[in-house]
Amino acid sequence: MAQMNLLQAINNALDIVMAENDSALCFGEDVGHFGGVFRATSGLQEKYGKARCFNTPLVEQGIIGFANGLAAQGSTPIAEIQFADYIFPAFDQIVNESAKFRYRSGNEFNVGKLTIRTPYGGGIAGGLYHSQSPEAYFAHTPGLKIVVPRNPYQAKGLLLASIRDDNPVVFFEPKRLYRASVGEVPVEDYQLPLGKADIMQTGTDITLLAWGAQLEIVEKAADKASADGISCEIIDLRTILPWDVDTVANSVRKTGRLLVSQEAPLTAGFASEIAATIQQECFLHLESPIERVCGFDTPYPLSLEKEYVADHLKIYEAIKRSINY
Amino acid sequence: MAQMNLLQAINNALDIVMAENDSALCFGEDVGHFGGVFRATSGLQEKYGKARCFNTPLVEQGIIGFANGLAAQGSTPIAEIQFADYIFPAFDQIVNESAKFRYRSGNEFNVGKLTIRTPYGGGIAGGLYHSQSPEAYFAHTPGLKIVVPRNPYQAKGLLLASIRDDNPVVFFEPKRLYRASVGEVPVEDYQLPLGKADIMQTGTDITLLAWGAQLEIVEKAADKASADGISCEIIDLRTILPWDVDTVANSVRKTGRLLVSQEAPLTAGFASEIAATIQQECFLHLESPIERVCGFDTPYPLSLEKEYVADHLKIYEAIKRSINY
Amino acid sequence: MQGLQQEKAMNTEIYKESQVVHTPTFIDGHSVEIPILKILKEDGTVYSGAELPEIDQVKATKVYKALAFHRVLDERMVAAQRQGRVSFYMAALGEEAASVGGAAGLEDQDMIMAQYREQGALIYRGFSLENLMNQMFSNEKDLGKGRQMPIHYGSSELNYMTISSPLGTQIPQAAGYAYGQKLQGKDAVTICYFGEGAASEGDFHAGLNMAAVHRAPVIFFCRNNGYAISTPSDEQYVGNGIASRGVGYGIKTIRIDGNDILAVLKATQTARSYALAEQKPVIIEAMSYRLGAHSTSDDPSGYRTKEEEEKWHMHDPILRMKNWMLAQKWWDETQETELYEKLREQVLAAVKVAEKIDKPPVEDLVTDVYDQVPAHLQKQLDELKVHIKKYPEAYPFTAGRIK
Amino acid sequence: MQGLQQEKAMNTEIYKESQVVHTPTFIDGHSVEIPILKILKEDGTVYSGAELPEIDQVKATKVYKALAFHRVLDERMVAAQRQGRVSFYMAALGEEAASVGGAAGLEDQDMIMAQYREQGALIYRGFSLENLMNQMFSNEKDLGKGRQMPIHYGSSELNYMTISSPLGTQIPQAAGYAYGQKLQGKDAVTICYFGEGAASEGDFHAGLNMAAVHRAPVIFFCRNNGYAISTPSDEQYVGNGIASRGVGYGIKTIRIDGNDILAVLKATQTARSYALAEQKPVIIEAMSYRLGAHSTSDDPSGYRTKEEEEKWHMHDPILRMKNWMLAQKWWDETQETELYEKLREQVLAAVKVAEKIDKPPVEDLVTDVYDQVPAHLQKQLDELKVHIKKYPEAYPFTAGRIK
Ligand SMILES: Cc1ncc(C[n+]2csc(CCOP(=O)(O)OP(=O)(O)O)c2C)c(N)n1
Ligand SMILES: Cc1ncc(C[n+]2csc(CCOP(=O)(O)OP(=O)(O)O)c2C)c(N)n1
Ligand SMILES: [Mg+2]
Ligand SMILES: [Mg+2]
Repeated sequence: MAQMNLLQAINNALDIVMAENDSALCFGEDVGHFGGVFRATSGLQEKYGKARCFNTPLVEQGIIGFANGLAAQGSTPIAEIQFADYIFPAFDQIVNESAKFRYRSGNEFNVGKLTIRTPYGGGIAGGLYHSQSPEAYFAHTPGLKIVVPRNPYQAKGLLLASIRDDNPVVFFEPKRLYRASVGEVPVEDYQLPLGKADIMQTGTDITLLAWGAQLEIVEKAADKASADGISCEIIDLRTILPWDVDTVANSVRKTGRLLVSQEAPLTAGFASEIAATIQQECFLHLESPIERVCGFDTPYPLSLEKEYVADHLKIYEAIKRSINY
Repeated sequence: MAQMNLLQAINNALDIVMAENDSALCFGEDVGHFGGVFRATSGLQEKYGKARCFNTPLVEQGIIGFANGLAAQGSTPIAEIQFADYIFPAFDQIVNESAKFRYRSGNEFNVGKLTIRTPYGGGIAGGLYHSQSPEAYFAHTPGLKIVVPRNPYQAKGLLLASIRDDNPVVFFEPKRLYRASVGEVPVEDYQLPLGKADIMQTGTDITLLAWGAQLEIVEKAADKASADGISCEIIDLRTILPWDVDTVANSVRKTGRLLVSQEAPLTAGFASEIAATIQQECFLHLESPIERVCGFDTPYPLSLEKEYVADHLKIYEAIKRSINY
Repeated sequence: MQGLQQEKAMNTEIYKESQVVHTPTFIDGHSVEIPILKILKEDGTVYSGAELPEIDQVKATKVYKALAFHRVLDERMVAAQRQGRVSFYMAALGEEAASVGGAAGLEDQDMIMAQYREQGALIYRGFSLENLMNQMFSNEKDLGKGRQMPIHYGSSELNYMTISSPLGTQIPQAAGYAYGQKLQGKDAVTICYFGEGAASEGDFHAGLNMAAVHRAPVIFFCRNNGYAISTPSDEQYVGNGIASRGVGYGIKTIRIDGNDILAVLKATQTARSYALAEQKPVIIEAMSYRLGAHSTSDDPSGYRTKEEEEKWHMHDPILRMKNWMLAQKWWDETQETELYEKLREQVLAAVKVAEKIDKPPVEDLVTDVYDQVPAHLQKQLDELKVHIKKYPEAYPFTAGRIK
Repeated sequence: MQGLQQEKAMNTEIYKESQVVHTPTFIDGHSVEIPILKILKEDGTVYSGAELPEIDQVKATKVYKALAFHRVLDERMVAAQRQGRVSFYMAALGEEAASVGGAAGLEDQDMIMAQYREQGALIYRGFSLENLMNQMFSNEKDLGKGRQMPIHYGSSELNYMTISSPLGTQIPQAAGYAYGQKLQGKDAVTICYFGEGAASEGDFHAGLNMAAVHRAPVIFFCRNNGYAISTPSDEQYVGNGIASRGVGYGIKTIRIDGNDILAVLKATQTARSYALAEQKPVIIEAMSYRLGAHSTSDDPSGYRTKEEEEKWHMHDPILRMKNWMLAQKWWDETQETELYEKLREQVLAAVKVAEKIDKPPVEDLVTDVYDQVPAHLQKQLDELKVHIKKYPEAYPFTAGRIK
């Protein structure tokens, strides 16, 4: 075990993979010598050479196109998109190519070895273009896996699992926690399962569901609620696609209530998918409507960020609303 | 009134706008002399000149970038994306630019005059890349309006409203119905309201909700259900974003049941948003879980298209499931 | 070979080294001369002084037979589409030399990443008539499991990447594929075909620049056939074709007569050696003309004249090669007649077989989305099976086979 | 003016007209010579034979004051960021001539679509110090309503398009904007700034080709400052800079010394006349160097040496202009000292004012998403207001002002 922050955990996972797998490559804008603008790939070029860890030209559609080609060829590309807000120029390569590569070819070819890492999320005074949480844009795309860790331990274990998983994975890293989240992380190799949610705290009155950086906020709200005598079960979804319906549904069957919180805007976010599925799975068990506590249906603002975000007070209010329904 | 098919209705709307508004332009791949691969812009270059109706180079991100610029400048660009499956290279220009132009500038600039037309949907043996219904990908984007007509009358009235609306609109045209759907269309100018759903048929037992080409299928299912004595209320959403919560919620409060059907895959489709919102709005009125009858969570296949699609039989079964819950 | 010596690296410290001027001096599309390589004349003789590609009678015959097969296949399949037997087809009439000659200039281990009008390369590689047919009839023997529209072939065994409809996406992918080949020390390059229309996509810019910067051994092969559906190339770009862009990327570039099979072969062979030796990309621009319709859904009379098309019939690449083969005494008219007769029969017979083969089973709806079928898809499939059993007549292709 | 005569259209029927060769002949990054325009020497004298831009003492003084203002603003705001008074800043140290000179070569009705390091153009246009500050402090007087990070300025009145962070997106937009200007017969062009890094984006390819094909009067102005964050330009491209790409698009292109204010001015003036007269795009590549950090979040010592930076300090564009101004007797050292003192005071004072101004009211959260606030946003806002009233201490910027 060692103390690591989330960035160090990511860096450590990449190091393990680069060491064990000659065909693993890390690349993206400023990823090479400099180690990325957040320094997630720090030291890797020095250790594994410029051929395997390098800067790319500034073109996201090219980064992912290049990565798709490498993956199809049998290499293990780990591509970085500098900010999730800048992943959209690569949307076609991800949604029409990565996700459909295996299916359209009848498994003659696949890009299962592809992993896309990208920092997402707000709370850093980043405004419209350094704060987005675009996971839902990808969640409508069969063929992709989508993974979001919430702390250093998960970051390492889930990233290792994502890289080794034989499907293209979009791995969203909560950048607000890059340095803020510090914890004990095993130095050795380990993996956490994809597609499995994590029950962080058991409770009886309401299920609170979130992923990534939002869990910190949810925990705070749960603490506040527990002071009122409300017992919250907290679930970290961890994998957005394909998601762990069973764990969530079992919990809701027990608690009778569900609140989903996400950083992204409410409308057509992934919380909506969860609500839609759970109202069906748990119809007879639900004692109140499923609450979604999300970002406003606006672009991500700067000076009104506090007002915009799904903070612990809004979640706390929604918990009470649900309980008192 | 005249008999028009859906394409003719579109063409007629474009003609009206081009005639009344000197700064209106139609462009896209093969849109000029040839009139588009579906011939929606037929005759417009002849009538309004090559400067206002033209072929673009083959680059969707360029088409929408160019259109954004024109709209910001004060022109009225009506850009065509040849197939909705090919809209993804323009995703960044739409989601990060068109949608956020006004907000980020504090209304110093806007692209409200932008309209993007694109044929969507399956049922034409088009396989993965000539069948997609990507409306949900855009629905998570505040700042956009999303409109889908179901027949020639709507196509003309909604397109005219979309072009004149002072917000960027993505207008999805059901290509399966381009020639198949024929109906009476007023020759004169008229508009249908954006943001308002259309109650096509009133009923008492269950609300069936869909948009675009899917309504034909829903009607067929409703007919079959009515033979069993089930009275269906059918609602055409018409505008996906911002959508008409009130009309749907009022209907569900009356019928107690809701089924949403979409062509796109189930997971994180727009049906999920509707289900999530309505379970909240109508919690105490719902007599059974909200049903979603959608495409499979796979890419759109070719030879197994019949099996893949949300056909009237699957909808019919879901109606019964809901009624018998 | 002119232009093929180990070049000096482009100096990027231009600020200090350029020629200095004190009045505004512009460059433009005319600033570079782009010669065009031609080896074979229409009459089948070779230009004097022309440097021939590596080719002997065996190889020439293989190339010629692939061309003939391609021509016949296109002819028959366009007809089959008209008869409603197949839903869609795309012919490459008049530009077959680009794909067949390109493949012939490579080795079998080289990866071919094509756009969609390069069935010639796959034919040359030896994809069987049955495989072609099974794909077009999307039956259960299709390697692609009947999921894509006709002509979206692919074969892992033959190193021919499955075709994808979105244009241009294979261009940066080819750069990545070739980079992987290089990294793993393979004796192999990647060839990436695309049309002059697709070259307008952002992915083109991305792919060429990435390949240049990261020195990927990829041959970017542009088929400039003058049209992108109805859009003529002068509404696609106003520079000097696609080749002139090579200057901007710092990529070695050659323009060739795309209907001259020997020029295609020569350029591809030269490009391959260069790409492999230097571990750098090369651009080939093959000038040709799309003599047929864009696809069976298209009718070119809406956007061009018969006269324009007529002019190009003279440049038929297959006839030109035939003349050369005859002149070489490697071929004669009896062989010609026999070959075409046999091919027509074979293709017709293959259609009849393929159209009777079952569609894929319902299970294929959910496989290959992921490496394994996840729980939610298994559930969707199970429900579907129950549903199909209830309404078997609505799902005729699969109902009979559901257990 | 060489290179500026009405050019003959590029012949796209290249097939028949190119020089024919019979051995493989390649072109590459060396196939075009790109001269660089320089007018002003470091010592403030002008190269002999140099063609001067249109400039008189009034204009020169305006340009020089804008440069000085820019330098002081950058200096102070970098310091203010270190003090934690402002969250973020981007300086343009060493390359101020590109933006100021570009704006000075235009008319006020021309649209400026910048990347983010071109505050110089906005300063030249007369954007007030207050407006600059209000934006950076995202207070309620910010024209952008406090929604974007510092330095994302915009002004409809001054025809300066609001900055957008995603790189390259403004390039095809500029093509469209200029096309609209042309269509409406405006006596106006659009200038589009971007870095050599952003020129790698697909949108660059899209925008340049569309402008060329559709003849949009747009000046594509590339600031080639050698770096994109930590990525040096030789890892960005291996061709001859960005100018060499002009050949491929068939666009008139000029490379200039970006630190030579007279060259920038001359090139922009020439480009503007050409773009307007011919209704065609022009490319200007201004060679410079990003002397400062990429932004206040960046530390260049991680990727380049002090020695490298040192070399470039010699090329300071403002000092060079000052020398010229002194030589012209249009400026003296007393004026210089006074100007800088006054500017420093003004900027400091403006910081103190702007940082005390209120943040925007909570209503601004939901306006401008659409032309009107739709029902669902009004509902979200109403609920938020109730919530804020319940927890006023958690929302200190807005709580006090909610009715
Ligand atoms: C991204 C994308 N946009 C549009 C299309 C529709 N489309 C199919 S083929 C074609 C024209 C391609 O022209 P070109 O690249 O010159 O190839 P050619 O057909 O001439 O062989 C178009 C526009 C597509 N398949 N993909
Ligand atoms: C689409 C996109 N990708 C990545 C970024 C992050 N980013 C901001 S500035 C920058 C470098 C830009 O370099 P260049 O265009 O040369 O301009 P310069 O900073 O040198 O002025 C990068 C990578 C971004 N803003 N947008
Ligand atoms: Mg073509
Ligand atoms: Mg730069």
